[in-house]
Amino acid sequence: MSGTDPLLDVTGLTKHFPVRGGFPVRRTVGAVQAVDGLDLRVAEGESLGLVGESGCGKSTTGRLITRLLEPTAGKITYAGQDITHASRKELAPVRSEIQMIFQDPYASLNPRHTVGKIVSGPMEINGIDPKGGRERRARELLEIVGLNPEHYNRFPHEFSGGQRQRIGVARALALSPRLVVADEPVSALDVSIQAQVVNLLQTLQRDLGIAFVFIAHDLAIVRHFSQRVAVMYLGRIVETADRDDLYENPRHPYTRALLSAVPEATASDTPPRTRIRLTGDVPSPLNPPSGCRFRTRCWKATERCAAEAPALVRVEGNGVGHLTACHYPEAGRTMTSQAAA
Amino acid sequence: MTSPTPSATTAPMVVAEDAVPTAPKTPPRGGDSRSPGRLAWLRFKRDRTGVVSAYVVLVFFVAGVGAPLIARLYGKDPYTTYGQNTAGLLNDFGFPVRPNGGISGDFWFGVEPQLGRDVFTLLLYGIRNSLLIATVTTLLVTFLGIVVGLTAGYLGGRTDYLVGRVIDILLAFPSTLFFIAFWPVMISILVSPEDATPTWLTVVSLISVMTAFGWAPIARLLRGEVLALREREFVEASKVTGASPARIIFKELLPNLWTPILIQATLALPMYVTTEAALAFLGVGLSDPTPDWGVMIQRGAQVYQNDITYMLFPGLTMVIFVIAFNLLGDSVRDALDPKTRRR
Amino acid sequence: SSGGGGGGTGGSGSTSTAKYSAVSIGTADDSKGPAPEVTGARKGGTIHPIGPDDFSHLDPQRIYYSWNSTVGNLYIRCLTGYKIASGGAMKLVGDLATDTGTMSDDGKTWTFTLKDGLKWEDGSELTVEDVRHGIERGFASFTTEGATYLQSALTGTNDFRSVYKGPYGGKHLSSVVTDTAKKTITFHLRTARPDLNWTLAMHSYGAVPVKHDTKEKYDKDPVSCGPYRIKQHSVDKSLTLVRNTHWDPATDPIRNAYPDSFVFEFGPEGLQATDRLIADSGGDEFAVMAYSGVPAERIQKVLGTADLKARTVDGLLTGLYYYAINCKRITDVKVRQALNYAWPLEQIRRIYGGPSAGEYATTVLSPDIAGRVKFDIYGKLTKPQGDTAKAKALLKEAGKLGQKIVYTYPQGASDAYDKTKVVIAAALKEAGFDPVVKPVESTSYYDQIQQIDNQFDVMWFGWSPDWPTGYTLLQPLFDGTTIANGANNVSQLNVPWVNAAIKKDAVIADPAKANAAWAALDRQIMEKEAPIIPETYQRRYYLYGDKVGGGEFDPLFSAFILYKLYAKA
Amino acid sequence: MFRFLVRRTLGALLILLIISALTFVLFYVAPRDPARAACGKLCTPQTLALVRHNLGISDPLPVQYWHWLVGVFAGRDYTGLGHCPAPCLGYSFTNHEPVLGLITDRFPTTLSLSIGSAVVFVVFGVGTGMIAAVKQGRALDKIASSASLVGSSLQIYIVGVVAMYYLSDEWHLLPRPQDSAGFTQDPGAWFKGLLLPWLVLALIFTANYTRMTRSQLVESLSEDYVRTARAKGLSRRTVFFRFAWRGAMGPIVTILGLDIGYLLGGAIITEETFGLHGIGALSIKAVRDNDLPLLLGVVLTAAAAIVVANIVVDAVYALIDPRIRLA
Amino acid sequence: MNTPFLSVRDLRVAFSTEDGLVRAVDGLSFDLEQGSTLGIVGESGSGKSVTNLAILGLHDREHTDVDGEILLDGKDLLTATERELERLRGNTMSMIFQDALASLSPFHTVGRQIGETYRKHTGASRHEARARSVEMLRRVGIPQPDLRVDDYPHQFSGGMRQRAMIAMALVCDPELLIADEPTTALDVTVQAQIMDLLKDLQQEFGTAIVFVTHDLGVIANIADDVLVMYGGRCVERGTRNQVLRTPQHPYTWGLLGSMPSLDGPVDVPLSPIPGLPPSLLNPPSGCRFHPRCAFAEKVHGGRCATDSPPLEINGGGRGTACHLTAEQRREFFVDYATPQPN
Ligand SMILES: Nc1ncnc2c1ncn2[C@@H]1O[C@H](COP(=O)(O)OP(=O)(O)OP(=O)(O)O)[C@@H](O)[C@H]1O
Ligand SMILES: Nc1ncnc2c1ncn2[C@@H]1O[C@H](COP(=O)(O)OP(=O)(O)OP(=O)(O)O)[C@@H](O)[C@H]1O
Ligand SMILES: [Mg+2]
Ligand SMILES: [Mg+2]
Repeated sequence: MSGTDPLLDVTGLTKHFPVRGGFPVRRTVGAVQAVDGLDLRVAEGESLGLVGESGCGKSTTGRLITRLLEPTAGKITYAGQDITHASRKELAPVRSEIQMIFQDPYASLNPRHTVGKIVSGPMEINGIDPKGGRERRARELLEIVGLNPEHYNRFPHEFSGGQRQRIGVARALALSPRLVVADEPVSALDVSIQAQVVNLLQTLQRDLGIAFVFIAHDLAIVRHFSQRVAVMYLGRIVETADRDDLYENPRHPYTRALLSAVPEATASDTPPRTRIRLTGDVPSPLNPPSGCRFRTRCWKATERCAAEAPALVRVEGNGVGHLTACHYPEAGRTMTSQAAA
Repeated sequence: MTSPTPSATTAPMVVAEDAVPTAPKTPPRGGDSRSPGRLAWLRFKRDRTGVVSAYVVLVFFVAGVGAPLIARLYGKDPYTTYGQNTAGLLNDFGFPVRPNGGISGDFWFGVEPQLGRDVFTLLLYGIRNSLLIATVTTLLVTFLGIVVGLTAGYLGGRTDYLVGRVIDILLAFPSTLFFIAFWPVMISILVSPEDATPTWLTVVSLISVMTAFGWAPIARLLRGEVLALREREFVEASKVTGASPARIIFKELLPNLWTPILIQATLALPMYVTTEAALAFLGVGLSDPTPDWGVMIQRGAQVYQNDITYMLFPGLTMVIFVIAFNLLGDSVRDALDPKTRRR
Repeated sequence: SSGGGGGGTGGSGSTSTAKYSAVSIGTADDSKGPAPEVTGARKGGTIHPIGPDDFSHLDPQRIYYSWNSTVGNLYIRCLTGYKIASGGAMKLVGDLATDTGTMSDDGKTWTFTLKDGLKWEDGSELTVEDVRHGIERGFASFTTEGATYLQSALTGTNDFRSVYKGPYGGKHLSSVVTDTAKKTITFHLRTARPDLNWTLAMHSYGAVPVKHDTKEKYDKDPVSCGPYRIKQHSVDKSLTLVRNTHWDPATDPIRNAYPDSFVFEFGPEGLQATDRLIADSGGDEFAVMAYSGVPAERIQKVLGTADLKARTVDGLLTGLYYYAINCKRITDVKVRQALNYAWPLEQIRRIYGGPSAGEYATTVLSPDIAGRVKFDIYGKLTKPQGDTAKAKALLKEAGKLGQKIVYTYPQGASDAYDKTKVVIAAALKEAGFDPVVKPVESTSYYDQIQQIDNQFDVMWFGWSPDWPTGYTLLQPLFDGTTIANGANNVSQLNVPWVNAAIKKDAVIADPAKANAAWAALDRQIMEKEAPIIPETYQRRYYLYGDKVGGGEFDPLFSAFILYKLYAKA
Repeated sequence: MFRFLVRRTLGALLILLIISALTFVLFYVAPRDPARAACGKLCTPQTLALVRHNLGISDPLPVQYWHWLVGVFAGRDYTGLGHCPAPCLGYSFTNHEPVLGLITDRFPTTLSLSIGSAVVFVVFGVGTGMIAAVKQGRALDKIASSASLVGSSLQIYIVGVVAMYYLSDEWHLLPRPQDSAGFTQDPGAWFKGLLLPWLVLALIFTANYTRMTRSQLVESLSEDYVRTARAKGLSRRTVFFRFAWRGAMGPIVTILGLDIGYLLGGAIITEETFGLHGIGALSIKAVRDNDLPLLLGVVLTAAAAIVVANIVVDAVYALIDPRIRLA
Repeated sequence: MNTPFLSVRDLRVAFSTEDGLVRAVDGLSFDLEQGSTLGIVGESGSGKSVTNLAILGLHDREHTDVDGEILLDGKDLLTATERELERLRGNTMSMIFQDALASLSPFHTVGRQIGETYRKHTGASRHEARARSVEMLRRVGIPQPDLRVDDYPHQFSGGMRQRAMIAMALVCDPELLIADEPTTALDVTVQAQIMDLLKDLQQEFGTAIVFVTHDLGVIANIADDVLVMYGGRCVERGTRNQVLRTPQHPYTWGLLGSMPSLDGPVDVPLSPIPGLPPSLLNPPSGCRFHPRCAFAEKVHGGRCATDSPPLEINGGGRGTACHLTAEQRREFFVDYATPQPN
């Protein structure tokens, strides 16, 4: 993605949640290092998938980008404009361009508002008066996301999960965003419904040229949706690459382990994948391991890993734009190619 | 209050609002849209106890509001000391001459001992005044509680801390004691010594003091609710579209708090009726000649050995009112919050 | 010398129990012990008086109110005291003194001689030094609650503490002289006080042992020279008195001492105490109501039930309940008279409980005052419901129709006043006044109405005399020279002729003449100035338990005469 | 736990400090003069000034408050009455007893009243609540629920008075309330004397507990972990008490703690009704007598009871629910 | 062959609610042999959990109608008394729930919750029970079990909680283990760990497992036989290979088609099942899937909307409930399996 200016450029993004304690006077005694020195770029119209285990900081990243949270350090540049510490007022013009879709289709819609109010609310807040009025536009949006425009006056509880997620999408679209951060938009949905929503988002991305930061923990869905993928582990990005590059040539041990753990609905006579079983749990972000954060669960870890945090760089054997943060990257054979072989 | 009336803190804990009833698997039927409020209303209408209680409560409010009219039709007023003016109603000791507290065609509920006023109109006006005080206090308390609780809960940080401490202090302050110690003083400061204390001022000051102590529990409860609610994604969704804090508080959060608010209000109103009565027992609040439910009950508790009728009417009506209102509150809660439904 | 007899029967006469005590001064013989036996009395047992409040003070010099004096009677003795006959006739006799004293110098010098055999509870002898010590303590900085008549008379000033600071500086008061035999004590007064022997019966002038004076702390544990001593005191809960074995009945013409002990219980309000005594069980058979009587709510029940009624004693409270008219604000006598006419005594009394609650008052002097003469200038006995027509006419005559009247009463003290205000306001309105009812919270009531620039026109008030002569009512209430913030001349009547008459009458040495003079002044004041609206001479009923005997109403302190009670077997 | 206690205690002290200051100021805003009562019937301005001085109320307000505060922490000397050791709440204006002594003297009654009635209303309230929850929707549930409602709508000054009249005076079923016998001196008399107040007070509180217990139990009975417990083959009884009740307990204990806190602050109406000598009666006396030191004392007692109850509730909650961390 | 270990015959579960009767399970039958695993898949609300609860008899008896037969080792559980069930639960048959945090009591230590079951069924002493808890925790792979045994559930991570649940379920060496979506909420890495664990344990003890999930990938990994549920009914069943490789029911096709995979083409959209899951209050007539079925018109005479297709059993427990003919199925499946650009 070099050459063109990215739509979103995040460098060194850090979020530490202070932990208060102490005695007898309370003070900050530590910090949950939810996100720690994160670099990301999203080009116009591109979809970046962000995957990682629970608690690795994906949502926090999403909230930082949409400025729901104040970054502790780092820089967020949107369309050339530094929005790292922009106030609500300063943010106003950008607000409409960066939108968000949430994980929980139940919690993300105000149960006391009608669908129409939910969808037209953003326009009202931003003083947008589309031709034909807000209601017409809202009905249009409902249609775009595959809902009956007559549902305008209904309440969210009258809809199923998938339909609700569509309402959430319609709301995000109401401001004609250029960038949408989707925080696990389908994890709460049934498989059959999941596919409906993924398809919808994909269509939107293509037709409207919206750039996506697509957060998920399901590697298969990310593969399906994103052109580029970043793998997060404990607040840091351990590997990022173009989709095919990443899935076929994962270099970071963690990426590999993650991929190998995905159960696949193939019947038993296909050759089993090389399984890598990670042991133990993700360490606490309150007190992350020194050096490489993955080293406690890594089968290749050495003393160097404890001493020195590996930089996210293009290691030998990586394609263009494929960056890996590992001292001992895996050899570039993939499991999928192995499986296919 | 240290009075054994159910205080706000002893009110049953309100379960955090679950405004997301299980999604009906049916696709919405065409035509009418069922808002959460409408659904609650439909549920409420099906609850027979609730409906009956609602009617009983309504009767009380109608009686209160229509007291002057009813009194006019009935042909008496609650101020004239009939027993004092007309011979043969009160005996030498100031008690009604006729049996059953002097009940007669003229005096349906009998005659008040000593002053000899008409109990029926006295009770009507007493209910009117008590309900007025309780209702206004409830409204104010709820309003203040909402504003403070929501703001503190949403803004968090220093504001929240400060409000939290004020609430702590208010809750720790022995309010009954405060009432009896300082309420009369307040009155005497407010009124020029040459003028009669206007009844409205008594009422207003009574309401203000009850409000001053009353908002704290509600604010604390709502603050907690807001803390939980503001983590909900729809609040973030609203923020992402650039909504101002005020908009979030009042347009996004408030509509979701009507359930706990309503529940608190239905608990609060009968509580203020009884609180007002309890204060009357301690000699704080309205006094003769202004009719007051609580004062009547207190008086009834003193003369019951000679005139049990005089205790019965105000006492029974209050028991009925409180029960009906509590049942109504239960039904309202059930309707709004089907999860904790009593089957 | 003898005081005038009490007035005749007053009131509507509807109560058969109406009886007024006669007041007189006894002889030296009357002053000899022991006190006459109560018929049927038996020694032993315990009496349980029940009252709402604890005694505020036990230190004699800090006792003023009758409530405290009811118990003070049991352990405090003064130079003089009242010997009360069955039926209520009172005689002033020598208590510590052999007689009621010798006056000389036209009332400026008084001499008393102590009896023999007087002892403190530890067996030490009670001397005239102890009597003087009690009087000197009245000057101390902490005895602010007590009476001040003697102090003023001795120093000639109301600010007596600037003259003498009490006995603790090691100096004695030069105007009180004791002899070397420690038997006689002589008072040299600056102003003549022909009734000093009455004054000295006040517990404020009780004896205190020089050796055992603990100053402020004496209030907690006073030393007894009476028939009982304090054994245990749990503030606001209970007070136990037991026999003082060193008390010699032969020295005491006043007190009997039948029960072995008295155990006071504090807390129950009048209603509760009444209900307990009605129930008469669980130990309450030995109980008596101390000080707070049967409330209006139970009067009908008590008087209507024969065996309950048999267990009551009753009597009129000393003094007078009245409504003070602020003469500074209501300057027109006609208006004051109109108020007197209009006042609805009957309605008020019905709220108090009807005829049993007392008798309509028409005079300033109450029936138990020596020499009191009854009159009814404003026709209150014939028209107790108020003569609003006459009042209106007077008001019209004065051109004051629609006159605003700010009426005040203590709120929170008793429900009754909350009710009487209703009938008062109604009556005033009918008489052409514009009544404004302005209750004052009871804890600050006296503060507020005793301000000379207060804004009230009519104020509920009551006054009980400190001894039964006219002086103790008329002087504090109507002497214009006493007007000050906090003073008792709440009417703020300041009329030269009244002031002069009071001054003159106060020094009449002959009690009979003095009594007649006071009675005449009473009538004149009511007729010409109408500074107050007399309300009632209140009657109080007390219940006693089934096993209590000797119940008598104390005409002076308006409670049971504790020392005459006995416990039945 | 230790840290929690220390921190909360400090917080509590601060609250009490503020409340005392507030009471002080409010008291002086009032146009009352506590000196009047001690000035006698024949009060002169000189005497009044003397009394003011004696009572220590002639100083400016902040100075008075300062003296009072110092007294609390360091003790204080009173002329004539001697030294009052810390914590000194001063001497009552009216009877010159040390306020602390008056309060500790009254406290046993209040404590007996509170704890005794708490025992009754917890036993009855929780018992009927449990029955109602188990018999959800059946007749027994309805009876328990509506009986509790009637209870909660009664007023203590009516029920108390009527109960006293009929139960004690007329029918002699229960002894008349009295509190002269301490628990330590004569447990029998203590019990008999307080039985009626306990029952009446409990009658009014029971309702709350019935309803709370019921609703909490209904809720916790539908918890997943209760289902798990049944899936493990545990008997219904075990499941009910060890799991469901355990889950329902927290909020009930919270309310109980706060109720006891309020009661310990003095049940004014109850004590008035039954003529008991607890903190409540003392409060009334303090107010009626304009007795500032005593008023401060009872206000602080009541506030402290509530504040301490809060701390205890939080601590107990943490014991019941291991998920709660105290800090 | 003798009778199967667990045999569910024509199970019907209906809830009476205010809105009417909810037929959550409607004529479900299946068998399970000792030592084998039955995977049940289906969308949310298809009746999976209700089936499981009915087997353990944990449904609310007052508002639930349960019909049919559930034979465990020949004994009918539906007619068993509560006493008998108590003896079986946690002992012969046990259950793992989806939401481990909510399903573990927050008030008791993990060790106690595990040991409790053991004590109840073996009468072991407190001490023995604790030792057993430690052992179980060790066996499910919790590090330092002797320390963690005294921890409360909230002190465990999600994966550890699920393991603790498993330890609890297995403490009495049950013969039947019902696992209701035990891994759905977990990360893939943890999910893999848990599934390995279950497989190991099954191998060791020969437990029969009913494994409920809506993830076909998980099914592929663990199940021997698969049962596909839709709207409270079984629409298809067979061995894992049969169902996953040659699915016969359009619904199964839909499930497979809507799952993205790690291989396969990427630039084509997924093929979701249109529409919404059926209402059980007002289920569609005939085949419950017909409103969402792309092939309903292909059936002669529109029978899909009127007749409920029976579960045709064609040998070896293989069965499908669909009106399509065998040829049609083969034909359409090929169509379906080749994704079409949208
Ligand atoms: N407001 C907060 N205060 C303190 N810690 C927080 C806060 N929000 C998140 N964290 C912590 O930051 C870390 C990252 O959280 P985040 O929600 O970003 O994870 P995630 O990758 O989105 O996980 P999941 O897949 O479970 O949604 C977690 O350890 C979380 O506990
Ligand atoms: N107690 C009940 N009362 C009424 N309806 C119920 C009850 N329990 C379950 N249901 C209904 O039965 C149907 C089947 O529920 P069940 O829990 O078995 O679904 P499931 O297949 O386990 O779904 P999921 O994958 O979401 O766990 C649902 O429609 C549910 O709403
Ligand atoms: Mg997240
Ligand atoms: Mg389920």
